[in-house]
Amino acid sequence: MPFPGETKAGECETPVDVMEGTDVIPQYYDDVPLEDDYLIQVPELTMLEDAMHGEAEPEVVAEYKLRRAGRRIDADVLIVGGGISGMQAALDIADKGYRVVLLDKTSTIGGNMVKLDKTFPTNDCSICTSAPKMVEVSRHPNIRLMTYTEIQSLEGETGNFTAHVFRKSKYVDPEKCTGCDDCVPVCPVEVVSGFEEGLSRRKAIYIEFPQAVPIVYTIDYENCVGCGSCERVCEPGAISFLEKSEDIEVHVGSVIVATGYELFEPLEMRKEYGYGKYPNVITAMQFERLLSSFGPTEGKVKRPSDGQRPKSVAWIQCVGSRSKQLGFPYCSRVCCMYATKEAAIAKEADPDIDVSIFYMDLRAYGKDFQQYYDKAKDAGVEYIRARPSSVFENDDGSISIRYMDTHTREVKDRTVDLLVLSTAIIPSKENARLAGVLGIGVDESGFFETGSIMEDPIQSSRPGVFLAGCDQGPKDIPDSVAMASGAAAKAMAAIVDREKAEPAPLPVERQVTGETPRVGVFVCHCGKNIHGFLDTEAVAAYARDLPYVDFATDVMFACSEDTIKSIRDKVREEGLNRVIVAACSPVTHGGLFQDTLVEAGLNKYLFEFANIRQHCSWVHSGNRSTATAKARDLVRMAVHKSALLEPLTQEEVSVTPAVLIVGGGLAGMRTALALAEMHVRSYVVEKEPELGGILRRLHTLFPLDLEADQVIGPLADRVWNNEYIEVLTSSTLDEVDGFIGNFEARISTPLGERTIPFGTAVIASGFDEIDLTGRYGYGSSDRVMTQTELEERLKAGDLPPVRSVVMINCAGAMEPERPWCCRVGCGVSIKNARLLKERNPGADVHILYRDIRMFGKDEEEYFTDVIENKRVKIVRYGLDRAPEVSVDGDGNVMVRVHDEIYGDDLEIPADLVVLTAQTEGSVSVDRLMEMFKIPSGPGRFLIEAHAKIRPLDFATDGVYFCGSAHYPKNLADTIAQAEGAASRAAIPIMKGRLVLEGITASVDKETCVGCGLCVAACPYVAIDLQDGKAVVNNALCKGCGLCSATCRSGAIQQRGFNDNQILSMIKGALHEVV
Amino acid sequence: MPDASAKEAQVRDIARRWLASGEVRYVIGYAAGRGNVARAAFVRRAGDADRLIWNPTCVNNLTLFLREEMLRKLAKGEKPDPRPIGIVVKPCDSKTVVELVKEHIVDPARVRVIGLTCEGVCDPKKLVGTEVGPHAVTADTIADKCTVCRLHNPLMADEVVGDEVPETVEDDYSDVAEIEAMSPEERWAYWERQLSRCVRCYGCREVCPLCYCAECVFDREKPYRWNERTVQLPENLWYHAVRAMHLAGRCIDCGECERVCPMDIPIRKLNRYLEKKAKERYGVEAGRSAEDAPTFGSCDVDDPEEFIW
Amino acid sequence: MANTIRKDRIAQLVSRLTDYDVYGPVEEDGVFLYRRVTGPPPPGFTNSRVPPKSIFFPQTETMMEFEKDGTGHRFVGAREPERAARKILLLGGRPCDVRAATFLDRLFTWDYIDPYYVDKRERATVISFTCTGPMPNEQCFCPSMDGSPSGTEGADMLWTDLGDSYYVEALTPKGEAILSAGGDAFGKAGKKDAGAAKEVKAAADERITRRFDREGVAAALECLFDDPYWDTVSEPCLGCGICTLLCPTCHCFDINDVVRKGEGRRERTWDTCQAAYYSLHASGHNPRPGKKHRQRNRLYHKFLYIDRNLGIVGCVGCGRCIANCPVNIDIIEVAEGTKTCAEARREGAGADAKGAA
Amino acid sequence: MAENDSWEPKIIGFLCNWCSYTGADLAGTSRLQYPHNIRVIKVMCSGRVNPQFILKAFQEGADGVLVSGCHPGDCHYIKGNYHARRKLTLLHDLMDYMGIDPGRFQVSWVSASEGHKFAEVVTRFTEQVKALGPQTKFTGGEA
Ligand SMILES: Cc1cc2nc3c(=O)[nH]c(=O)nc-3n(C[C@H](O)[C@H](O)[C@H](O)COP(=O)(O)OP(=O)(O)OC[C@H]3O[C@@H](n4cnc5c(N)ncnc54)[C@H](O)[C@@H]3O)c2cc1C
Ligand SMILES: Cc1cc2nc3c(=O)[nH]c(=O)nc-3n(C[C@H](O)[C@H](O)[C@H](O)COP(=O)(O)OP(=O)(O)OC[C@H]3O[C@@H](n4cnc5c(N)ncnc54)[C@H](O)[C@@H]3O)c2cc1C
Ligand code: SF4
Ligand code: SF4
Ligand code: SF4
Ligand code: SF4
Ligand code: SF4
Ligand code: SF4
Repeated sequence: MPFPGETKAGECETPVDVMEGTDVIPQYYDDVPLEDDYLIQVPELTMLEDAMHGEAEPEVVAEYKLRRAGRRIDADVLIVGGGISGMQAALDIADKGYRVVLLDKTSTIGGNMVKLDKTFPTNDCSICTSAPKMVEVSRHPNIRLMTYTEIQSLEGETGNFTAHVFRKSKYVDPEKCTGCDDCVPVCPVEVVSGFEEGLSRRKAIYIEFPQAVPIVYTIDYENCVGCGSCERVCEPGAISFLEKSEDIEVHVGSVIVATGYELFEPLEMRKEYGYGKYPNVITAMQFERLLSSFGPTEGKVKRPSDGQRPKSVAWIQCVGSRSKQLGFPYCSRVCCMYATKEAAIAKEADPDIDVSIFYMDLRAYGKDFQQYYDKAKDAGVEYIRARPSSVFENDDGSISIRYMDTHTREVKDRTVDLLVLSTAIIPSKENARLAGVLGIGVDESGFFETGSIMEDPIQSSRPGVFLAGCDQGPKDIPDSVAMASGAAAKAMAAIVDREKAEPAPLPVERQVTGETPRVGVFVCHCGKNIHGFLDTEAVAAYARDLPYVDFATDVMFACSEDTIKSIRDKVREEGLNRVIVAACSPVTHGGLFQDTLVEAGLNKYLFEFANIRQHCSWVHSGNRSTATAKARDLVRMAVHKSALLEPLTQEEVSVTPAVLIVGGGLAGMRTALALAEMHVRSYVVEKEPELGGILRRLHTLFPLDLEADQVIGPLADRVWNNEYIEVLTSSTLDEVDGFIGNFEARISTPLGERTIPFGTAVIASGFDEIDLTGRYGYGSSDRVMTQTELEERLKAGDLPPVRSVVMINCAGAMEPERPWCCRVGCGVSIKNARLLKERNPGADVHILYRDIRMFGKDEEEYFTDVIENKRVKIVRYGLDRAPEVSVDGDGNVMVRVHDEIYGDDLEIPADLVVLTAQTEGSVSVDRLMEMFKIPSGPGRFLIEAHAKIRPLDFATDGVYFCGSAHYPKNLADTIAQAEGAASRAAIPIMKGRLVLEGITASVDKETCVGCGLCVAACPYVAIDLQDGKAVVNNALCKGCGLCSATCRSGAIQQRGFNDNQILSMIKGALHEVV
Repeated sequence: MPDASAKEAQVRDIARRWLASGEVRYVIGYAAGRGNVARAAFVRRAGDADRLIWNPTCVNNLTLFLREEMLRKLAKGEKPDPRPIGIVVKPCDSKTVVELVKEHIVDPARVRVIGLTCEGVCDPKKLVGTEVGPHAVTADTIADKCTVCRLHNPLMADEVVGDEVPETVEDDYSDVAEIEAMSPEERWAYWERQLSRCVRCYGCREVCPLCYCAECVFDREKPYRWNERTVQLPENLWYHAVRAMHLAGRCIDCGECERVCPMDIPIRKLNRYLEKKAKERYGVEAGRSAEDAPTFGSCDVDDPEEFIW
Repeated sequence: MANTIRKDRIAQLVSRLTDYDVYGPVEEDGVFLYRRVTGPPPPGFTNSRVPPKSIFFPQTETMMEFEKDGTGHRFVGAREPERAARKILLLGGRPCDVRAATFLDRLFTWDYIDPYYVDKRERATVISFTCTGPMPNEQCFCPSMDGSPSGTEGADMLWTDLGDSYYVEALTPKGEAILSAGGDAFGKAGKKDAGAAKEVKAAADERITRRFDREGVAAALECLFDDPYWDTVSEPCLGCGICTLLCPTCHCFDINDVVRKGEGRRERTWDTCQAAYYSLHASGHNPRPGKKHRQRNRLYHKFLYIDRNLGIVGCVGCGRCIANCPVNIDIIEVAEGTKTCAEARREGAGADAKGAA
Repeated sequence: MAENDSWEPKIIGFLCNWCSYTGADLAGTSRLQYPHNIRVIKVMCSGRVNPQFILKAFQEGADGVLVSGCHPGDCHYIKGNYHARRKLTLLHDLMDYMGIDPGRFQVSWVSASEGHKFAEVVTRFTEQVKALGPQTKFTGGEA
């Protein structure tokens, strides 16, 4: 029931935009202001009555009323799902200056990625790479984060959608909760933890994991008994049974759906694999939790049955996937690699452990995957090619696996202490409902349907609604992230003409240079969290006597609104020019206090944090006096440093509004078109006379059997005719100068030399087949050709009928010199085998292969179809016995191969041998590397800034890439990447100005001798030698300080962390004031 | 030694030729010194070329003066003179030139190198008390650095003087191994004694061709004094440890620092230890090629890290 | 009425000097240095690398102690460093170094009486040893600087090596005090001993080959201040400061406040005019910016300014700076060179004058 | 030494902002307990740690110095920890060679999720430094 005078959703005449209208500090945006009781549900009412014994009621209610605002939110894009995909899409849009509403149905963002321990193939720590993204999302002024929220309906159309979302109450006031965890021990209710995959239990009040964002505890009302224990111990009074769930109306122009995946519950295969029956059979995700250092076993692998360290572990692959019977005919795409990763990590942690993987085809198709797999084999991971038929439990809890040896055809048993099932990535069970709500389609497996997998992999079946990440099909993290950026680009089309979010105006900064330091110190009690374990008052009193300290006090909660205000006041009243807060941690609260300084008119770099909670009171809670002494030291160190702090300026540079795209293949063209949709101008530089890249040479394309010309022709026309795109064919780049925002290129075109200024660049230089001359009979007979050559012949229609065709896959691949997998070869060979078979029904077609790597959705199905229905013969060969091709004097071609599975030596006379050749990045990459200061790795494939979370960026700012220049790719992945790269490249341009890092390096010209050591050390190529002196480009410097640590004479210093500041902290740490 | 004097004549000829043609501004070479060590000569006129000498007293590394010229600030009103500087180097010294080129201090276009082949020179300290004169290089007189020198033919020379000498010994770092073999207490006792003696004249730094910082950290006053002027063990230890780190992977073992040290401190033993370690661990060698990456400006994914937890 | 002492009795003598801290030369890693000793100097001792001035004027010396916080923000209090009360005995000074001490005596009591130096000097008794064995060597030129290898200036005793024993001459009451403290450690010297000692001294004089005629150097310096001569002279100089730090008469120091572990000391440390920072002003201006200015200063100071101010010459002819200079700069050559150069300039000027006329 | 019983080592810890500092935070959030001796100095990257800082800390009287950064490959700045590893390994070598207790200097890789590892590293390192006793070699004096 609405309060009198209150309007209901939809009736609101003058919508109040809380993002602009209220006094809420942006980083605390998680939950929109509270609403009246019109949606209160019964359990809440009961709890409410229980909890409120009348006393505080009027004030509490009054307080909530004050903070109440409209229940309509106007934004630009709605993103459903806050996994890595949703977060990436949100950041990409928000960074362009548009407003995003991001919702997640759980109480935190992060999705499945945060559950993983490490990530293949770089073994990056998963939480370490996602946590900064999560924080970035929560602090972004243009992102409104709503956790514990689900979408109820979506009406309208592109440019004008209205969504109703339902935000469940957490019963904890996000602005008061300090994340201290005091409530958890007192909660009497324990439930199984979903986050921990059932491996441990949590309380009814909980956070999912320590790094959850927002760090706000949640009462799960289904399990809460309403005892009020937590409320009694919560010092800041954050528990509020009064807080209500609410329905919010969200108005946006586009929608991105990034709801991710679920995992196949192997209960269905209980009979075969014993999951749910035997305690020591677990899923791979459970194994990830066992490996995770913040998991239930703190990273030590233990068997569920008895907590013992397993001495042997086996993985069974494709549990649920590649199975028509279960309804998941596709390949889950990541399982081979995650099993490899899990086994290798287990082996690394305990060299005595036996690890084995039962697999069908090892799909190491991605960049560095094959090398990762090779390394795991070297490290002692055993790969057994077999599909186990059943498993059973022994008395000691160990598990025996029964399987047929593919070579000997014998039935064997292997007994292991722990069995891990690599379960399929499956669509969420609620996808059907969700699809209904969103008005989009699902495919036969239950994933969301795309416009066209080969032409528009990001578009859902409803205009204006786009897909990102695993909800469209299984993917690894970088592919999810790339697709998310792509979705961000697509979502821009409908909103690009809207006005951007205006950043709040800031007070004028007070000039403090030259003033004597006047330091203010605020020592936080954090309720009992600090004060309970050390004497905060004594610390504050001590601080008062330290040099340069003009003001010091202890406060109950430093982050509470009243303290923030008092900090602002003190800065003004006392003329403070440095502020120190001694409290929890700069990681969670540093930004808040820096913002406070800015609001008080001080440069944000004049703030210093003394970490006396996470680093002191909590870890020394057993000894009050040492904890107090340490806190004093920490404050003293902070004072020493702060006296030397200097205001830093974050320079701004303007950005030339154009993108240079190198390469006019599929990737380059799709990038240009995606940019054009965002109204961003681009130049496509193509060295060949025509656009289209390798596709121009191809005949048809798997898995949809489209004609390449049908794909590329219309695309090229659209590119040529687009007003935002200028195409320069037969043109080459001669020189590139400048840096992000302000590059300039000299380009030779058929019409003479052109100089083109641009703000960012996308490298889409593609790939080529390697030269196989002299190998596999290539070059010695015109009956031996590569797949591309075959395609050309097919396209030209001049291939004579054939009777026996042999395709040799992995020609030149997976060898020591070129260890990678060419990723598209399997698909190409299967497609062409089928084509030849169709044209020559009587012919024998053999594919000699090493692994069939038809990964992901659609491809596996395509493969099964060809093998089952087209009678193409496949022969598996081993690396040690590569097929041999011989040509006799009469030009007859014979292929000899050892069949690894059946053990036979085959001799196949062939009238056509097709080599699926290894691929390599374009030769032009060598020059591009120099010009753009970008790196490339083995095979001249470009190296991304971060293999997992920055898959389209270079470490060098302002330069991005996509397509097969990075690694061979199929069309869908190329397009997703191209659109993603467009999004990345558009960010600086749509921002218009770049605010540069304040913590950068600076060179003292007098002391620098120009030895160039810093130039060599800088990972961002931010330093140049000019006239024998180092010169730092602030636009490129990221403030890591490597240069400072490397320069012998200290001529180059890292601002904010200069030698003097660090040395004063060293002294401060070691010397008491006497 | 007839060979030496023949080489000496050749050096003079080349210098004379270069000076006469005006292709070099001046030639840095050796001249007879007092006692048993040659002196640096700065020959500006073809007519003075005969001041140059070459004999086993030419132990010093003249590249120091080359980098000094390269880093010299032009005097007020002085016009930059584009002509290169000529310099006489031994093979070991030529490594310095390489290292200085690598470190962008010497522009290869601004130097012309007369490189001598060499099988060793004398250690002046081993000659103290003997008659002054051209000494023979014998097992008793040879400079320590020459006994482990692996380079007998100059790198990067414009003109080579002397016939190619076959490269001999592999350096086994036995001097370093001697110390490594000691117990930690003995090692400390050894270095404590040696470093307590240092008077911090900074001769070792001043003579080092690779200590060319415009302001050395040990002279730094502002905004912070890294090391006190105090000449006592803590400061001396700090000086030597830091300097060793600054030379790590750069020192080309010309031995100048040890030669000039008035307190006979075995500085090479410090530098050579890190040289050995840098080679063992990272495969880096100073002065090998100007194209090599600097030891501390580069890194490798597979660098060893056995002591790290 | 001189005495003798058998070399094997010296340890006994030292043990009897219970209220003295005894310093003498010892060999450490091939270098002679002054350290606390209990016995006679080792055979074959040459000039120490660091002169014994370090006993009265240590390289680093605490002048005052104070309490401050770690960054020096707050001054809490100061106190005098504890001073030793014990007597000092220098057992084995070289005549040149000991003579140099008289130079420092003048210097440290000239316009201001330096309490740190004077205190130690007053507590000290100095025994000089006539140069024998490897000394004098090819670097020595003390006679040219008015000294002698058996010189007694500044010494309280002079001992001359006679093989198994020393010929002992007490020169001052302080020296006498040693004699009486030593008691029967000393023996009476006979005529033969006196004769032998005389021979040893004469032989030492003989061995000095290096000669330096400093006549005219001061005058030459007077007219060479801005001469390009200094460019040539200093061209190879490194500015390391070995020459000055090791010189027995050099006496410049630098005062610094050093705070470590919360305890502060005001220290003075030897400085060298050869270092660029020596004359660097806080403003950044350096009146002696180049090597040539600094080399020039060394010569002017030793042969002109000190002479002008105190009537003494700043060199005693120990030869350390010559022996230890890394680049072979030889103070005699440079000083002699000034004369030739001044001569040439005068002639040149004469010629010019003639030409003009 | 009787007073050694009450002696507590002073340890300086340089932690990189992105991994180890956050890992130390996690140790706190997880309420793990470790010895109090460490005083943390935050740096943006372990690669910022100049070997001179470590030697200086010893000279100023630290008994132990710990540097901790992201695991190899995880560096926020791509390869800062690789650079750190080179410099600090050679410094560790040098300390060993000079007989100056290399055990007083430790490097570790602690990720943001390794609160436990951080606590373990600090505990182990503190014990190691305690066993070595007060550091006097760099300070030239008594403890
Ligand atoms: C065992 C295992 C190991 C793996 N290891 C690796 C690896 O090493 N390297 C690698 O690259 N990849 C790995 N992966 C794959 C990786 O997990 C995925 O690529 C990645 O997590 C996909 O992210 P996403 O954002 O698309 O989906 P998710 O992570 O599933 O995120 C979806 C988000 O949407 C939210 N959501 C769902 N439904 C709704 C709704 N209706 N309303 C609101 N919010 C909703 C969810 O709560 C969640 O936060 C692994 C996968 C598994 C199963
Ligand atoms: C034989 C074969 C068959 C395939 N079949 C299929 C299939 O059936 N289905 C499927 O999904 N995928 C298939 N693929 C993969 C598909 O071709 C790629 O996904 C796609 O072509 C990649 O496009 P791209 O733009 O990244 O690279 P490219 O097509 O290689 O384009 C790169 C362009 O950049 C230009 N260029 C390079 N350097 C410069 C420079 N310095 N300056 C200017 N221009 C430059 C080149 O000339 C070229 O035009 C196949 C690949 C091969 C090799
Ligand atoms: S490392 Fe130092 S001295 Fe060398 S170029 Fe860089 S800033 Fe200049
Ligand atoms: S701080 Fe880092 S990014 Fe910046 S110039 Fe130095 S090394 Fe490069
Ligand atoms: S040359 Fe010798 S005495 Fe002088 S600073 Fe170097 S090591 Fe010390
Ligand atoms: S450190 Fe010594 S040996 Fe090495 S280059 Fe310098 S002077 Fe030569
Ligand atoms: S010691 Fe180090 S800082 Fe000093 S000059 Fe040598 S390299 Fe430069
Ligand atoms: S100037 Fe040279 S020779 Fe003269 S006293 Fe000093 S060190 Fe000895």
